[in-house]
Amino acid sequence: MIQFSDVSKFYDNEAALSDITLTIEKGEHIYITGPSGAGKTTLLKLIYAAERPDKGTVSVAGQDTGKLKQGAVPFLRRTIGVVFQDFRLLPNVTVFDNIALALRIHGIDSKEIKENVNDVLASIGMKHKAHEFPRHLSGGEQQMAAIARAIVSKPNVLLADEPTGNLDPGTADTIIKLFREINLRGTTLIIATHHDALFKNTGHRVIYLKEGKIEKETKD
Amino acid sequence: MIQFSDVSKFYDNEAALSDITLTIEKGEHIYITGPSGAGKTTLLKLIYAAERPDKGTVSVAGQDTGKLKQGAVPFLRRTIGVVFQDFRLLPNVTVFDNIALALRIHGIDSKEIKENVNDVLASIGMKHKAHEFPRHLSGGEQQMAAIARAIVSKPNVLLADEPTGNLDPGTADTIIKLFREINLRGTTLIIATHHDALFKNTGHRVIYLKEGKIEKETKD
Amino acid sequence: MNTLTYLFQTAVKNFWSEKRINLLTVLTIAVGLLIISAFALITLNIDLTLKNWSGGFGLVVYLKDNISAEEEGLIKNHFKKDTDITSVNYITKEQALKELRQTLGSATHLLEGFESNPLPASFELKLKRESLTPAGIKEKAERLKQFQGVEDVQYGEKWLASMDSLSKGLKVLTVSLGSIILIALAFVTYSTIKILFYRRADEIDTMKLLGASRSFIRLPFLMEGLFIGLSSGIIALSALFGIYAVTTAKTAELIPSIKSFAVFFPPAAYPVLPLGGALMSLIGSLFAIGRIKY
Amino acid sequence: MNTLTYLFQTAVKNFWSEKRINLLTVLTIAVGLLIISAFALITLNIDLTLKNWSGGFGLVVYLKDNISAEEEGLIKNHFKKDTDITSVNYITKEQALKELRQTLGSATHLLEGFESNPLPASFELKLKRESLTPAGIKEKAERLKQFQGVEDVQYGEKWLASMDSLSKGLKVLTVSLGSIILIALAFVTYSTIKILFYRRADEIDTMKLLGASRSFIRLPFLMEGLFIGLSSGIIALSALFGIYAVTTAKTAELIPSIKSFAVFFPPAAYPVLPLGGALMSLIGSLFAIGRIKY
Ligand SMILES: Nc1ncnc2c1ncn2[C@@H]1O[C@H](COP(=O)(O)OP(=O)(O)OP(=O)(O)O)[C@@H](O)[C@H]1O
Ligand SMILES: Nc1ncnc2c1ncn2[C@@H]1O[C@H](COP(=O)(O)OP(=O)(O)OP(=O)(O)O)[C@@H](O)[C@H]1O
Ligand SMILES: [Mg+2]
Ligand SMILES: [Mg+2]
Repeated sequence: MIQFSDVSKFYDNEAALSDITLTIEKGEHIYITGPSGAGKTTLLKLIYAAERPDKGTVSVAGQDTGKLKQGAVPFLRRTIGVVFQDFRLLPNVTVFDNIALALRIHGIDSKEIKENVNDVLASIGMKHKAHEFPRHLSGGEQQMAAIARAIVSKPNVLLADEPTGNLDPGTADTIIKLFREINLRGTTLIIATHHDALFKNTGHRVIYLKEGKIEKETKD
Repeated sequence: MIQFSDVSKFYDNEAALSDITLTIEKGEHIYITGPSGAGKTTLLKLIYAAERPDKGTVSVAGQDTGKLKQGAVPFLRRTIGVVFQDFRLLPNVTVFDNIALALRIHGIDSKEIKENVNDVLASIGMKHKAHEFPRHLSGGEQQMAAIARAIVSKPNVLLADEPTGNLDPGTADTIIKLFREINLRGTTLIIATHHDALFKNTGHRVIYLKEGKIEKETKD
Repeated sequence: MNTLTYLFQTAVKNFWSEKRINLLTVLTIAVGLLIISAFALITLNIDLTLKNWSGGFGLVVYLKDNISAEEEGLIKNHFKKDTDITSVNYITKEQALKELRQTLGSATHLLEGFESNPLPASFELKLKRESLTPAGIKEKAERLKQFQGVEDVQYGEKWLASMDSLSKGLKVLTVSLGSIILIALAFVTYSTIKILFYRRADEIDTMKLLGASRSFIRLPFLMEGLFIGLSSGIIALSALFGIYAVTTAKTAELIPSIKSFAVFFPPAAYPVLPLGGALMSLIGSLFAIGRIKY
Repeated sequence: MNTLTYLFQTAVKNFWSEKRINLLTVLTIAVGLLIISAFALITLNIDLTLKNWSGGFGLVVYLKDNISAEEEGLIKNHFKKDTDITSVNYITKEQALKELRQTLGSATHLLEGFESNPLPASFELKLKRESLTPAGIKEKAERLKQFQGVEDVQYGEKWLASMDSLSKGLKVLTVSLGSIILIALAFVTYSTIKILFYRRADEIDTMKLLGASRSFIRLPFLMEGLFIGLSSGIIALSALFGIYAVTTAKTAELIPSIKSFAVFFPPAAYPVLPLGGALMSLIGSLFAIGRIKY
């Protein structure tokens, strides 16, 4: 369970988020949307403790991230998979190794890693690019690799920041279906996106952010 | 006028583009679309001579880019504005200086640069972020800065690679309107995108790429 | 275990994937190590040479012509008890004259005016190097002069003083220059590795965001630093040996005697350079990565 | 002009925006320059000291007691014509005896056996430093021996030989060590700047894609390299002066005479270090940026 209580986050005295109160239940499938600069990425960052709230508290799986000891942060993050808006692939290793990294961090052994990574690559149709370096991939292929890395470790919570911005509608559909499967297996799923086709008429909960505030909340 | 005659481009013996023949007239407004990895970015790279064709010829404004002397390349590129799919903002300078750079390269004087940059920033509603560094911007704001840099020098040809991937529909509309205005002033406009809402029912020419080949061409 | 293997592979991969720039780093550090070890070798050789020279230094105790056997016995006894004295050589009046003739060479006619041998018999003493201080020797000489039957005690006062100050000066120079160079090189190592790792700040950030622990992030970098240092040390050692061999060969053309006293480090000291380089780079890397904050 | 101003500002901005890492680079190069200039300064001082010593060296021409005024005249004339001789000093028999008494010190009783003064009169010659080669001096001595009225010609053969080989050895050492250090430092500079600029490869790519010309891309980097080198040189010069002052002060406690002969570089040479550093970094930057291909 993820809980924001009256959370604000400031950059240079400007609020990127202000007075956000929000509860996301375990196993939920929720969308965050809103215009550019509304604070979507900032909201996600608060969940995986890349930023700490300047006001209020954020609690993730019962832990107050603002009070988390440094040593505890990696353990929190290992339970969360993140598709970063700017991908954040390591440039010096192949797609395979980029994805495997998420498992290495868990100390999983090489054989199991190989199996899992190949499975994930197959499920998103990227097997043929396994041994390419990120700079040799197209924009969409990089995004797919970033998605694969976020889901390979079967995290409790999956955060996806604009995961379809570089994908064609067909591939985007495949990804959303995959996400839904993952969600059905119990993973809490939070997707930040502009792409309203992803949530239109799906019945999922959607949070509309605007200038750092929750403008409205719907179940489309 | 941009002309592809039987052009192929290979990476590691795999064709990213094969046998492309295509003519884009001066002042046209054209879309390139197709799934991830279809070769959209590669096609644009051939126009601004970031890649040279492995087969066939690409000619831009009467120059065969494959035979272009090294010293002539910068001059070609100064007539072309490019919105890169991965933005390519310089990390160490502010948004203002990133945009100004495109004019500096033309040797324009500082006063004029200041005016032009401020005008562009105003037209896309980014004036308040002029003195931020790219890493302090949201994904959409970075994309806007990249767009501003491409259009500020009023190029003859504007290439935009997935320019709305990180923009909300409202902002995307604004950008497309801006592009249209620029096009009406005589700039050739080539947009590579997955985002079919941009060209659906606009009557513009659309090239559909698939696995490096032109699958079809429509006037939607 | 599995993770360690992986981290090791990662280090190798990282090292290899940026081989050009890593090679530059290795060579830079190797050059640094080479300078400092060359400096140490030169110091070692100068020190040994000085030791050789001062090994020839001693006191001369001139005896009265009319000394008694008993007096001579007392003096010899005193020499035995003095542990600073490493050798005693008795020179008869005849030997002394012979030596003087040799020394004078073509000016030997100067001795023609003498009716009898004017030179005294003497003891030549050699002292331990540690005892060759101007003050210590002066005291020894004064004590020996008190003995019955001793005519005079001589020693190269001036020579000893300048030798002593030369040796002291050299030590000051060695220590000060050596520590400057050492600090400089530690700094160059740190700086090179810092600059090298600075590029990876993004990568480190990403790893942190993926939930990697501190040691998971650090270990590959530290190992990479270790490789860099180790390779540097090995290169420096080989280069030093090469330069030593060439230099002594070249210098021998000018000063043939150089071959007899030039020395290289003993084999037991060979690992010092690679291990020292590795340690230095390891510490440099540790500082270069800095504190990892979450 | 406008563009130049901009490029200059860019260089300053770049330098400043990465000030930490640039400072490291500056210090690294400064340390390198410091080592090489310290080395040059030490060499300069050793060379001057050697010159001082050998300035006291000369030939002694002993005259026969029965030499005629005419013969003496011929000899003096010969001295005048020989441009290698810088000074001639005539020592009478009496002066020679006085000097010998002083030299013998407490052993002066050795002279008691003489009835008349056994020492000859002599000319002491000093030679130009350049002429102090063992072979040259030997030849001079042989020629002087041919003169009527010359009893003998002496010179410190052994001392000269060892002095000569010391000086030669020192020169070999200086040149070889110096060039190793110079190459090493040129390399460290290149490497540091290369590593520093390596991070900017992406930036350079972007500039190329935006249509920037080669010089537009290069100039800020070159200027940045220039700043780095210039600052390094200034820091190195200040540090060298500081270390020189402290070292001579410290050494003077041990060897007071050091103050009279230790020298620093002349003010005219001060710009060499900053300008040399700037030039070196400039060239290093040029290589570091490498060929820009479109
Ligand atoms: N530098 C490179 N080295 C190797 N392969 C490359 C390189 N650049 C592109 N490719 C490959 O060429 C194909 C076409 O890439 P391109 O970037 O043109 O696709 P795209 O249509 O722009 O896709 P997207 O919509 O995902 O950006 C892809 O399969 C990609 O992996
Ligand atoms: N590190 C930072 N320093 C300063 N300002 C920041 C920083 N990160 C974000 N901001 C600002 O905070 C606001 C919210 O940013 P955020 O990235 O959360 O937006 P977003 O909703 O993700 O937008 P987008 O859809 O464009 O990605 C923006 O105005 C942005 O410029
Ligand atoms: Mg965002
Ligand atoms: Mg693309």
